[in-house]
Amino acid sequence: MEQFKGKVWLLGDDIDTDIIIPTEYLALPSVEDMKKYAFSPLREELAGQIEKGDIIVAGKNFGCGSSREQAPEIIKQLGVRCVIAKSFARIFFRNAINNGLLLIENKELSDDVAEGDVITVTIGEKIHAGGKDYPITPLPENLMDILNAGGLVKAMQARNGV
Amino acid sequence: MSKIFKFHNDVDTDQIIASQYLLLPSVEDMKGYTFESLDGEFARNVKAGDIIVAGENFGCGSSREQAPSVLKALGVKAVVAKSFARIFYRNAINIGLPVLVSRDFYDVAKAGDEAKLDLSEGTIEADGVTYTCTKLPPYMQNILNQGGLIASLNKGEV
Amino acid sequence: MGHTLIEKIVMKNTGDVSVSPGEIKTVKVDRVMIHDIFIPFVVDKFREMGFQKVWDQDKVVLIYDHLVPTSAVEDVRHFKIGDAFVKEQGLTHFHRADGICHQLMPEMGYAKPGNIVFGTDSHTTTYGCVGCFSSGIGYTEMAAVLGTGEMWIRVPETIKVVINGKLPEGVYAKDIILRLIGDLRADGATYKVLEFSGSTVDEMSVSSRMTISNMAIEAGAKAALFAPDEKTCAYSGVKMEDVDWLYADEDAEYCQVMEYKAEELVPVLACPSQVDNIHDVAELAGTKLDQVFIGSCTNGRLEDLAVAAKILKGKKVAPFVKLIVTPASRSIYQEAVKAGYIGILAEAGAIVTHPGCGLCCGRACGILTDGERVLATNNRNFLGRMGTSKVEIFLGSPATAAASAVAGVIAME
Amino acid sequence: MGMTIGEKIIARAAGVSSVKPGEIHTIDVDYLMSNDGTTHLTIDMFYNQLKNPRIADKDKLVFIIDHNIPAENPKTAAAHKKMREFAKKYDIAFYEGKGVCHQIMLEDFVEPGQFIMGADSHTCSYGAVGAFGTGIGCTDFLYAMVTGKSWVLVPETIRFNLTGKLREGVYPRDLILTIIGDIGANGCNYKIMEFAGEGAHGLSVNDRFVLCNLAVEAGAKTGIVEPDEKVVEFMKEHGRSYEHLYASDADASFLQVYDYDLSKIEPVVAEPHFVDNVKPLSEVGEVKIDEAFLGSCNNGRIDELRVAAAILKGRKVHPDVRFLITPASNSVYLQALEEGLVDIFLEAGAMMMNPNCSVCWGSCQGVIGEGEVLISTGTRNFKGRAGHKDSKVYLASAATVAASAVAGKIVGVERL
Repeated sequence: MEQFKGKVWLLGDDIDTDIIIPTEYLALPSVEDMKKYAFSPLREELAGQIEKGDIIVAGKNFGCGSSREQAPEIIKQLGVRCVIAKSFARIFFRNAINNGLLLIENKELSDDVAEGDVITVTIGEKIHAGGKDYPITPLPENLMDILNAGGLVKAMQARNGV
Repeated sequence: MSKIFKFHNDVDTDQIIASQYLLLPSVEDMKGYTFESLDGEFARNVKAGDIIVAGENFGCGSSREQAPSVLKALGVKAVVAKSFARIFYRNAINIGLPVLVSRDFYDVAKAGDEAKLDLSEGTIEADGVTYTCTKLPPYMQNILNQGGLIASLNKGEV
Repeated sequence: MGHTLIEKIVMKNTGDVSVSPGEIKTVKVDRVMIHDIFIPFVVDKFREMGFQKVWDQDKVVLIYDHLVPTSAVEDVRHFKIGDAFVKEQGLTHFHRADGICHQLMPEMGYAKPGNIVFGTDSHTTTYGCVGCFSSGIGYTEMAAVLGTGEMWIRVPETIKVVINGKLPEGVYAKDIILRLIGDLRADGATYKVLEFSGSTVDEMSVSSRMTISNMAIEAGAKAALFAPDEKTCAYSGVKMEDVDWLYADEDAEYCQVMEYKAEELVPVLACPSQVDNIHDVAELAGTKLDQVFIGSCTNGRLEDLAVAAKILKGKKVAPFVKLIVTPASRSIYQEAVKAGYIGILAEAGAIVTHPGCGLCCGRACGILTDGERVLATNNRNFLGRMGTSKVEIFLGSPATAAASAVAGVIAME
Repeated sequence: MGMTIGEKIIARAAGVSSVKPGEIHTIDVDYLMSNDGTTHLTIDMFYNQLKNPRIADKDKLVFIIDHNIPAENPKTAAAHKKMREFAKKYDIAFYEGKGVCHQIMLEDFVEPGQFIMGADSHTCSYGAVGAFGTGIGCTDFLYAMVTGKSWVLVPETIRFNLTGKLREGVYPRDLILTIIGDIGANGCNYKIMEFAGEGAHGLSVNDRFVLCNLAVEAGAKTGIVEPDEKVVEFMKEHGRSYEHLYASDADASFLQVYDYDLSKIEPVVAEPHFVDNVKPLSEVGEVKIDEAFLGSCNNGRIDELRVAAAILKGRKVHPDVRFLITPASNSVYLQALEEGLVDIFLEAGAMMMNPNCSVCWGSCQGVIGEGEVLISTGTRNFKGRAGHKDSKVYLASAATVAASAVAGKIVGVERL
């Protein structure tokens, strides 16, 4: 199983899509233009601090709010390897999978880790943090198909023979 | 010596500073957008002490004082034009931005060339020729000499 | 074993004799809605996926509402891309400036009882007010639906919400849904459907039901459903016998049942900066306000404007307080003009804007700054939604909003 | 030596018996009006640059939020907040979202013979009721706010003798655009435009406002129509004084006199990018439009809304066009509601906007994008005025704008 390490950015409960990317910036021409405003209502500096391979760990209901797909796209573009949260809001979850952004649901991790901790994720199996293992529940098959195809666009391209 | 930035006739206040920037918190925030629609590089290229040369009716349009203010904030030493629109002219004097009227200089001025401006004499010299600008009425010259209207107001205060 | 409303809609669509929560099903989509903010992204993804033509022109609705009116030069790019897509695909269901998408979808009959509809907006749950299974999706997913006409779904569990009795004076549908969200919390219904029933619900207008279904997403719900009745049929222009299959069985299985007595409900507000942070209006009375907003797909309908007009008649908005009123659609605006509500509101000093998302979507029409406080009738009070993160947003009913506008502080009708 | 109307108003404001062009006088200002375009800067200067910040007479001040209302971003909201708090602190007459400043001044404040300064160039409009209104910057405003006084260089007066009547389908807007086209954008720089003659007296106060409002587009310090019975009527209706009705003396001296026969005026259009770039409507070729705008302090009153409603009734706005209709004030809006005009506009598919400066100001509601074309009843068509720097604005009458909105291209009513 694929394994990776990453530095933790710790966020709270109910991180909504207006926090991930405020509406004000949604009409900017590209996700690239928007990404520097990610999380700005909550932590203005955060977008600039996140480095490739980092991991966001959050509380419950991550991504609640609007259907704006820029939210998972921006997180992916910032280089975030995966988001681990107690739970995810429905539309965000779907959008993230469609964009090939890995999401892991775990009820305990966010209470145990601190910001800056380095944790290890073994996909489909476990998270290793602070000397402890946290098991990962596998995703339903149809979602794994989309993730494995590299997102919904790629899956559709395969369907359309592009 | 001052570098010349040259503009045409009827440069209006929307060209000097467009309305979408006027409600920014301060003139400092606005100045980077000066002449955006006419010369997107102007705000970056202009240096303190440079001058603007223009044709007729410079600064026509709105009463926005942001227009002379951004020029002053960018360090523009003076505007020399064939004629000025009324409100711009008055605003410029009020904030202490020298505005000089010369009917002849526009036709000889070349963008990018250097000129020598003598504000006390009201003269401008380029290519060895000196042009004399129209004198301000003493009342306005007095405001300008004091550094603008606010300075003149403060002077009388205790 | 009986079935819930959502299960019956899915069964009708797929032809299955029975479905149960947790199953993954592929459904045929009856209508899709795309709005101006996301049209460029949908078109991009649609092409990238290799599609040429939408699966059915009649089933696609394009609505400009978030960027109406434009407030930045870049906004127009969205219109240009949308206009070109409309022409290229021969779309006929297209609205340039007729109101908010979620109002127009049921109002224009694009979303009808028993339909399955997806939209590129989280408040797509609104159409459950007429017994339509509707939910929000992202633009990539929308592009795939445009090409295929299909969508996979996980059949959701259902939470049954029963409300019986007569609402006290001054308590409205908005107070019910806010209370419910407060009780469920912001994620209490994630992946689930809220199914509403009871005598209070039966008595409610379709508009009031719309207020409730609109906000179901704020508890994380996938959909919010009301079984169709005569009022629904009249509103949606369908016959009762065509939708008589759509009811919840007595022995349907629910993951949770919540019961409310209407008489016990009071006017409430969602306080900064979460929709589930619910407090009684009485508790907050006297809190100073800078602005009041009546509008949005939650509460910008005729009955909302009527309540506001009743309260504001012969009164004036408090000095130094702004009241902004944004009707939810063109036809609501027209009806409100004819009924005299708009005249009353304007006379009282309200700023009446053209129908659109207005302040709720945070792009124009009343943005605020540090230290300001607004009471609004819309659906979200997230940090930074209406300006800077130092703006405090309270959500309440149009009655509370109107009474507070007059008082200049939070006040009850 | 006799005086012109403008000279008489200056003399009164200066407290002297007579003035001559070229003299500089210190005057008492009757009203000082400032809007959200610059007030935040004025307030900053008030607090940060004055040795002794104070207000000479708060009853002479009027603050009006009309340009970006409701606010479209937090910076605008902050500018508004600053203005609101200042007005509250100093008990200044304050309007927010009630309409375009000049329309509010006409409805609630201006009296004949007054000298009014406003931090907005279209303050020149108040000559519609025989007052002297002129635009100033925020430093001038601040000086006058603190001292109650200002200085004025007495301008020369250019007289426009108007005869005859405008033909059916031709409007004062066509007249003033024609005049500006003839004399040029600086044709009256530093001057007073004085309108008189039976043609002027035939015009309503509304129509006179249209003329005076655009005086600044010819560079003028102000525009004044010789006040008469119609002005008296207007003042009576609004419960205000009409004590100082001035007319130019028979021996007053004018720098220049123009004669215009109103019956000869035809519908015109000012093409991009200047107000004096005026052409007969009949000579404007095929110009497709993206947006149309009816409104502004120039042309957003009930008269213009009626003209547009008559054209739009039973017709639909072209499907490709965004048509914004913005009443000049809340009272205009209320009147339009009462007359059923709002319903006609909504039925036709137009956008019914809240009273404000709207796209005439081009930084808030209805801004146009790259390469787009707007036909407008606004005051200016400068490059980029309505949005993107590579967009175009055509100016025309309410009738032409309404007809064009229906046709999707610039046309007169007769071509519908």
